[in-house]
Amino acid sequence: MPFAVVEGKPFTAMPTDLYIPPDALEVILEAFEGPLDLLLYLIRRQNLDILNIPIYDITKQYVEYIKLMHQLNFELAAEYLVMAAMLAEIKSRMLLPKPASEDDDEEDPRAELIRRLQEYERFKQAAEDLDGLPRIERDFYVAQAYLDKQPEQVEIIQVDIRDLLMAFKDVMARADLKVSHEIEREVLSVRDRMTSVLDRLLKEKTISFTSLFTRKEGRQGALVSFLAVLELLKAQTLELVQNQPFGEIYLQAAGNGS
Amino acid sequence: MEIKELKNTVEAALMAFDEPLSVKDLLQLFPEEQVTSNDINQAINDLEMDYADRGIELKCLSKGYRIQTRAKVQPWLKNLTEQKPKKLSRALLETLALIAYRQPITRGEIEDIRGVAVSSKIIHYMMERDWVRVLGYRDVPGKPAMLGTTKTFLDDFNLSSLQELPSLSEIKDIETLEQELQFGEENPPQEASQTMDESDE
Amino acid sequence: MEIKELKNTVEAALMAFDEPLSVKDLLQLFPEEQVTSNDINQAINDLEMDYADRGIELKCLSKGYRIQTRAKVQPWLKNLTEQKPKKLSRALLETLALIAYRQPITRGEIEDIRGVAVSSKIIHYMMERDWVRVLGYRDVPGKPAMLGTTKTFLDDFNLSSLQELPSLSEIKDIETLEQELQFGEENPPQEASQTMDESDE
Repeated sequence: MPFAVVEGKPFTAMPTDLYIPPDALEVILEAFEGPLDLLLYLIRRQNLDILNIPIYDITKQYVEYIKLMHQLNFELAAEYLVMAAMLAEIKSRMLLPKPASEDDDEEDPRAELIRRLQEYERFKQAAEDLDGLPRIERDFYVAQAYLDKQPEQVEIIQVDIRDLLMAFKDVMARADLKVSHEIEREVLSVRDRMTSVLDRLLKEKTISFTSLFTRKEGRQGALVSFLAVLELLKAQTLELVQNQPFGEIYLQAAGNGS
Repeated sequence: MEIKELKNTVEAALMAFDEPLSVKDLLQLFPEEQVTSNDINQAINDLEMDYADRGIELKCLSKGYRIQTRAKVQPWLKNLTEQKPKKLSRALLETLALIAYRQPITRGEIEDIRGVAVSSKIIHYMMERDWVRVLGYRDVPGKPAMLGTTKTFLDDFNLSSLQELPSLSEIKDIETLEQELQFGEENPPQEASQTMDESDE
Repeated sequence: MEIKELKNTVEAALMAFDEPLSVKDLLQLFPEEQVTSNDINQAINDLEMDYADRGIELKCLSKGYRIQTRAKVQPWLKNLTEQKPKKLSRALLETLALIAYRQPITRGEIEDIRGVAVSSKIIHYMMERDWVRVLGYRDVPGKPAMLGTTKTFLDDFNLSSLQELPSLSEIKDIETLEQELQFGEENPPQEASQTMDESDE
């Protein structure tokens, strides 16, 4: 049966070059929260009793939907295919003749599916109920009065340096940046120096390049300072200026100059 | 301390601190005065009455009392905020519901019930809002984290306890269904044979 | 709109938002009603009178009106601030950690790594505590501020220099240690059941 007639020509299959705006795909994707949700939709749409689903019809509809998604070159989550396989399995088990003697012990092949559907459905409902509760900022705000406190008052805060480290580890693990997995002491000392250079710039506006290096710190210190300047330049936070060729090099905060 | 002064101080305290304050917290306001829990409760009652026809109300939450704006003024207040409060996605709400009703629950268990993978983004967002926390780790391979809700979750959803959550719908006729369809039991045949054995003795 | 309703809405708005609100801001509450600046001023006057002998007051600042606690209740409120050490939120700790380990860093970079917006409240809090400061501005569109830690940060976290920040390679040990400690002392699963019990009340 043609599903569309364009200029008198019947179409029985979805054209492969059919343009679907990316937004539409997202709508389809977001419409269902997974295979259980889709299945539940198919059941509810036809007012079927969840406890007595016609597995043959539902499987057919489900597979049709999956096929359509496939034809739309829509990348389906593996879970949808797993469900299709499960439905096919149930269907085939129901087609098998029941051994007469073990009738009592024979489990309805649909039982597990029905249990999962019901379990999912109640949490789907619970999610809606939860959304219906008055929620902060959506339905109400906390009434506050500005605490007009004296400046000398200091709150006691329990801070553990390990908390900070753990927080950093967590956030970096999430960011999943390869480079970040090893922060060596050297790098930190460069960071430290970057901060102190910027700090000096805040106070002095311009500082001479050579003043960054002191004999006391030795080669190591010089290297750290140099790397710090390079990093800051790369981050576009610094500008190097010279009053004359081969003259003294000065550092200044980016954008502060002419 | 005069009753009116006490009431005013309690009101100022409730508005000054971010967190809800319990009667015990409020008693700490007055370490040197002869103030009892009864006095505090009286002050709270009076405030509740004061706010009866106002745009604010006093709400009792899990951690204590909080003054908040009433839902009826929200349509006007909304005009002042540029950014709309984020709509929670269905995926997030379903995950949150599972954590709220089934805590402690692991991510794997959530995925089993929902039938799809739980995105890390969702878990992260709920932790960021301090609605969900790790309660511990299950002692099975992989040591999966067990998730549960926080008091902030209760506060933000205007609940005083988990009991106030809307009740879960019943699983329909699960008992009769089980009998009819004979599912649910893990090993019905074994059990059956065991009974037989016993009667043999 | 009735005058009393208007006053209640203005009051709720002043209490709901962090920032002071000007008469112009407050007029935006009522885009569809026939409300004039005069009406707003009238409401503000009425509120000022209501608060005359209360623990809160309406203060007119450069940016607008703000409801704040009165100096006279401060001695009592102080009793509570001192009792309640604030625990740092996860969002704050993560932001602070990124600033400490990755300084100089812009807010945008923090948001990129964390995947969520950094609230102004957090930055503001860290600046107020003098843990974080602006080191300069990056010369790219928008001139974002580069954040770094301060000496106070080092002091408060008991560090003599940034080099003393634990390196990431030390984490493994801490993690195992942490788990042992946590499980020995705090028993998180018990805590979970406690939360549930409490909510039973």
